[in-house]
Amino acid sequence: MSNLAVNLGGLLMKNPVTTASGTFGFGVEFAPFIDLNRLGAIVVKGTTLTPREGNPTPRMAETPAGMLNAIGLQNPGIQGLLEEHLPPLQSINSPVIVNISGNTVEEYGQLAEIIDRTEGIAAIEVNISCPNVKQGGIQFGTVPASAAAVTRSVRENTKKPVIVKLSPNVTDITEMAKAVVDAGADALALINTLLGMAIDIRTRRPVIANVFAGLSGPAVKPVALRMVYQVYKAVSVPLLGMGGISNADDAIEFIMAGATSIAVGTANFTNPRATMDILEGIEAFCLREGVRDISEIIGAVHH
Amino acid sequence: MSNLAVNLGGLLMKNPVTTASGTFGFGVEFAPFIDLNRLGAIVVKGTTLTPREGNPTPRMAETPAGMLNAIGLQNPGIQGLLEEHLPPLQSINSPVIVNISGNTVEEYGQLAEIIDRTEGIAAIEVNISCPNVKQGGIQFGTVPASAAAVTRSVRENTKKPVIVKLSPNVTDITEMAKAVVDAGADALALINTLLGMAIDIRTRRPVIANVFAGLSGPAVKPVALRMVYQVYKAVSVPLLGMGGISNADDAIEFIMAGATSIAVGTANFTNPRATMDILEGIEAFCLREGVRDISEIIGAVHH
Amino acid sequence: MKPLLTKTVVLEQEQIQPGFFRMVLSAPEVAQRAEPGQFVQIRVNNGLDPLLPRPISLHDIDPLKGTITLLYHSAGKGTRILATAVVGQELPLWGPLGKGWKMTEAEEDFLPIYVAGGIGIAPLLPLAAAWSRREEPGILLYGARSAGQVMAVRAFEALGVEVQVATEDGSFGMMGRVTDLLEQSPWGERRPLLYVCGPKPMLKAVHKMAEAKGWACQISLEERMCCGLGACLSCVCKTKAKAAGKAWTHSKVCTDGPVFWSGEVVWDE
Amino acid sequence: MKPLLTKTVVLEQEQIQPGFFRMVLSAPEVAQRAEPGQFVQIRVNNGLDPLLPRPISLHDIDPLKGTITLLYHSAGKGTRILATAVVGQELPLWGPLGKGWKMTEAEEDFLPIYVAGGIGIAPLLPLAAAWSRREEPGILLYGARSAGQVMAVRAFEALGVEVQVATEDGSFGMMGRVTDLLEQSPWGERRPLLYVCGPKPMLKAVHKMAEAKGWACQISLEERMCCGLGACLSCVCKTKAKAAGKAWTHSKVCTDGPVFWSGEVVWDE
Ligand SMILES: Cc1cc2nc3c(=O)[nH]c(=O)nc-3n(C[C@H](O)[C@H](O)[C@H](O)COP(=O)(O)OP(=O)(O)OC[C@H]3O[C@@H](n4cnc5c(N)ncnc54)[C@H](O)[C@@H]3O)c2cc1C
Ligand SMILES: Cc1cc2nc3c(=O)[nH]c(=O)nc-3n(C[C@H](O)[C@H](O)[C@H](O)COP(=O)(O)OP(=O)(O)OC[C@H]3O[C@@H](n4cnc5c(N)ncnc54)[C@H](O)[C@@H]3O)c2cc1C
Ligand SMILES: Cc1cc2nc3c(=O)[nH]c(=O)nc-3n(C[C@H](O)[C@H](O)[C@H](O)COP(=O)(O)O)c2cc1C
Ligand SMILES: Cc1cc2nc3c(=O)[nH]c(=O)nc-3n(C[C@H](O)[C@H](O)[C@H](O)COP(=O)(O)O)c2cc1C
Ligand code: FES
Ligand code: FES
Repeated sequence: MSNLAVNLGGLLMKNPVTTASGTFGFGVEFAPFIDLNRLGAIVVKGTTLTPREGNPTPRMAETPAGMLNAIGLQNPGIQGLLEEHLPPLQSINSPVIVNISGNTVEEYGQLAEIIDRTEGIAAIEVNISCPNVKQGGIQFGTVPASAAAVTRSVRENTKKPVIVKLSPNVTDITEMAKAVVDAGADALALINTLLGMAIDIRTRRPVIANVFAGLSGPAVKPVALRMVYQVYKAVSVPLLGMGGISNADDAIEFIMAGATSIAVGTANFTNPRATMDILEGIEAFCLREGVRDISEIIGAVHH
Repeated sequence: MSNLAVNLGGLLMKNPVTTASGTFGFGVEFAPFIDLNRLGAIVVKGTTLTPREGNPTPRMAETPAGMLNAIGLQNPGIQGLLEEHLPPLQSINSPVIVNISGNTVEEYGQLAEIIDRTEGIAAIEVNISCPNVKQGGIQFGTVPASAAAVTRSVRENTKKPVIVKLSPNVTDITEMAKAVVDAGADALALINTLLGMAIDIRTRRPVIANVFAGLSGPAVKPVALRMVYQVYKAVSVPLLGMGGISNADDAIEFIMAGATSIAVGTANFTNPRATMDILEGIEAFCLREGVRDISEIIGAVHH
Repeated sequence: MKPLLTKTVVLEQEQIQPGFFRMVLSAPEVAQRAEPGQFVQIRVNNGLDPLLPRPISLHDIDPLKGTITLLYHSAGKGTRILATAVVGQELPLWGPLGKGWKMTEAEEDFLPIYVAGGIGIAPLLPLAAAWSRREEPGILLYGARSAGQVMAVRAFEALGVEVQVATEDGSFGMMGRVTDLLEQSPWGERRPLLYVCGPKPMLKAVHKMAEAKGWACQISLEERMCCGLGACLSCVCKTKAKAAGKAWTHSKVCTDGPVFWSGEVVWDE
Repeated sequence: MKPLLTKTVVLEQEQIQPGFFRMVLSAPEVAQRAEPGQFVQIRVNNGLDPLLPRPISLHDIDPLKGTITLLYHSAGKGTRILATAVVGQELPLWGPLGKGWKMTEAEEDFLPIYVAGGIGIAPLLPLAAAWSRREEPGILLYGARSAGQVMAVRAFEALGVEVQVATEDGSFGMMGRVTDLLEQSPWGERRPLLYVCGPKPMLKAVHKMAEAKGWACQISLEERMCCGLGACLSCVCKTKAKAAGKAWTHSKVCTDGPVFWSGEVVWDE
């Protein structure tokens, strides 16, 4: 058996497979299908300071090999998370990562501070890139100085590993990566969704009530993989790669491009066992190819 | 029969359907399958001042609902185009648009000047966004001032309609659009390909010899459509929309998002009759929905 | 009962009306767990096109035979592919999903009234089967555009259900809509419990009538879905908020529903 | 002859060796236009996954019956789907495409030697058929990994072709490679014209031998393709440049080839 354990910026994971925020609920939704204990980590739905009802429907549209979503960060707020959704996860033997979004730089700091003093949360994923929130969201994710400010605000309020999640909707992803690493990020997650839209030609209206929405799924994989490759070259912190990973081969592509860990998102909707199939596929690949430690293939394409 | 004729920044097209540069060769390749005379215009392969052999192979990889290409602007040079490939098109009753790329701002001007004095070329499409050329290419397409400089250089050398083709690999497509419109573009074409990559996990090498490549096809449609929608709001010149258009419904989505004309690219590879099927589908839609003039639905989603 | 992911096998596939299909699948574990009003997420093929599963209600649940039946309209890309599935073909799905029709509170006094619009008939059959096992088969009020969209009537009749049909063009039953059938309150002195499934405008209209007349009423909703598991939050609908000072909150059609008491549902204008 | 886009119908589909399939399609217009060594671009389904067509050579061309035959390896995603196509299914394709084997220059003196590696046997059968119509059936030298990858031998023999097989494990014919068969120059005093199709390393090795020995030689190349029409420039290979001062130029495998005279081909290191 190969060693699959990885260190994602201070977060120890028994294997590189985790879940993409917003696609895996609070974990328990998938308990009927998989053993949550086998996940390298569990990333829960994006959380804000106060509860949010999110956007009106339709919030989702299928696209060729992809999907658009504009959930708009519906969530019970950080207190709701801690009271309702964190306790059931405490019996699970996989670290929990909370994905946070703020309307202001200060809110990010407040969220970080709350999480810092909460047991049972192993790391923070900072969403600076949610395209579905009018206020703030996209701005933080596309301007290096703003992204750095958010990162610093989180960094100053926690000793837990800080993973900053980057938006792909930028001219130069490496510039964003460098800015947040300089501001104290322990690891980077990428990519969030590409901004897209769809039109209903019968009604002549956008399909999604919010007009714009985030594109995810296999369609975006080539873009995500390119960005992981570029960012791996540009910074030295570990990367959490995601964007269209549907099977073990996809996951291994990301690892070879430079991802230390990978997250499964949209694939959870096409196969609720996707995380397990991918984990088992990575194990099989390592066995077959004589990879004794997963670190041998992280960034292999650069060697 | 509805009126499908459109005016793309001074270029009169009998219908909105044209071809995406690089996917339709020099037109005659598709003559066995379709009547070239029925096209609103024909956009030929990207042309440079001197002949180019392009990149090494593999230059192409299939991706989920999309493809990556890194042809690297293989072309016979402007003289080769004029001598070999333009003459056969002269008997065709559809305007020819030549897509140009330069290594320098001056080269763009020189190409424009040559085309300006060539009969049988109706308009110039300025490719400032080819991601597959090391020199210049990507830079022109992602920095507003450079894009404007290229546009001005072309503008100063021709009275023919100038269509500037934008790269989607930017944070804010409207900023690019405004810069080139201010610099004299008569129309904008969008989108060129998204920068992507793929890895062969067996060899642990990039699939494409050039490492990076341009993503096109249905996978990118939601992103392309969003950009057409945004640019329509931002500028007042007509738009040539493209990116993943595979059928008439897709084309109508682009028109409703704000495209005056649309180009068929990757779909030519999945169906050599795609342009005709799309044209006929647009005609059928207009008939069915009582659209008497295509202009009634251009930008309809904004109304 | 917990849902599960399983590879089913197509046992029967039949076009019962133009564009409407009835498909029997071998899915013993799903059949054992399922309740009326629940649905499954079915993959129409093994590829990436279409990417997402399609939510389809259980039209018949046979735990003894180990089969489930789907009744579906080949409406778009995915269901059109589903309609090409042949006997023996494997189709992955997960389920049973969601909260189905509620029967406990209604047990004693109520007379079940199934109110169906078009393909909305699908999830009502297993409910009628459950009621008929309680020897209270009830009444089906069924509205459709025309005779070509009327389905499963004999299956209801076989359960002892009284069937009344209205079609808009009068080609089957009376000419009119399901609300016209409801106007006649065909349940006499009994207290009706409406179980409603159909297109949104019909749901709204029936809901309005039920409120005005004080009829007990459950409504099965539809929304676009990804996971069907309550994880993605694609499928929300507005429901009355319990917290003070809020008019509504977002519930998940896939796990809080698809069936809601009409009093819970808040319609968008 | 100009290619055309057509909807073909599967008439036969047979697994002839593990992972290798022979498929007969009804495609009268293609059969009438096609020449040995040409190929078609076939769509394996009607959806977006996979997106692109797959280039497959014509293994048999029957203008009288109006059929074409493909011999293919279910190597990856697309060809695996192709292998699930059933009799009666429609498959769109366009063709015939490319420049096939050249026969004119060779007519008089040469003895045709078909040199095949593995699935490279596919486009050589119609060539042998054409030669045998000229009453010069020739010799097939066929290399494969093992007996499980040897195909179509009887079809060649039926044409009167002399068949010599080498397998790497010796499970069929002699143990060795196709180059070992070539070493023995089994054509005696006649001038050989090699027609070569197979994996790249084998093509290179045969090319090298042919050059060293002065044998006339044509090579069929493969490259990843989109259009098959010379429009996209995906499929280029290096060929000797005609212009002075240049070692090579890019030719299109799809329209300048797939068959080239060995003297034209420039290999990458
Ligand atoms: C809980 C539930 C139970 C259902 N039960 C049945 C049933 O028993 N029989 C039946 O015929 N139909 C049923 N439907 C509707 C069915 O899911 C849609 O008709 C189907 O998803 C359409 O897919 P398509 O590929 O044919 O259409 P497309 O137009 O190609 O679908 C595109 C996208 O929109 C979604 N979508 C389109 N229409 C609907 C819709 N009405 N509801 C939800 N999502 C939609 C699809 O899932 C897909 O993601 C049910 C829906 C839900 C939510
Ligand atoms: C002119 C020509 C004639 C051919 N004739 C035959 C034949 O008669 N029988 C046969 O079995 N095979 C033939 N091939 C090879 C066949 O096209 C590939 O095996 C097939 O495309 C692989 O597709 P896939 O979906 O199974 O594999 P995937 O790995 O899923 O393919 C992914 C992509 O790579 C391309 N690709 C992969 N392998 C090759 C290859 N060897 N050549 C070209 N493109 C490739 C595919 O077209 C596709 O775009 C021919 C190829 C060419 C160029
Ligand atoms: C329905 C849905 C909801 C999402 N919600 C969030 C979120 O709350 N926070 C976040 O950072 N990313 C969110 N994302 C983005 C994913 O975490 C992930 O970055 C993206 O989907 C790309 O991965 P994939 O292609 O594997 O899905 C969401 C994605 C989807 C599809
Ligand atoms: C094989 C290939 C070659 C291309 N060559 C060019 C080119 O020479 N110049 C250019 O401006 N765009 C080029 N493009 C981009 C297309 O013109 C188009 O912008 C892009 O493919 C998006 O459209 P589509 O998704 O319909 O293909 C090329 C695209 C492909 C697939
Ligand atoms: S479909 Fe995912 S939450 Fe309901
Ligand atoms: S495959 Fe397009 S040029 Fe050869």
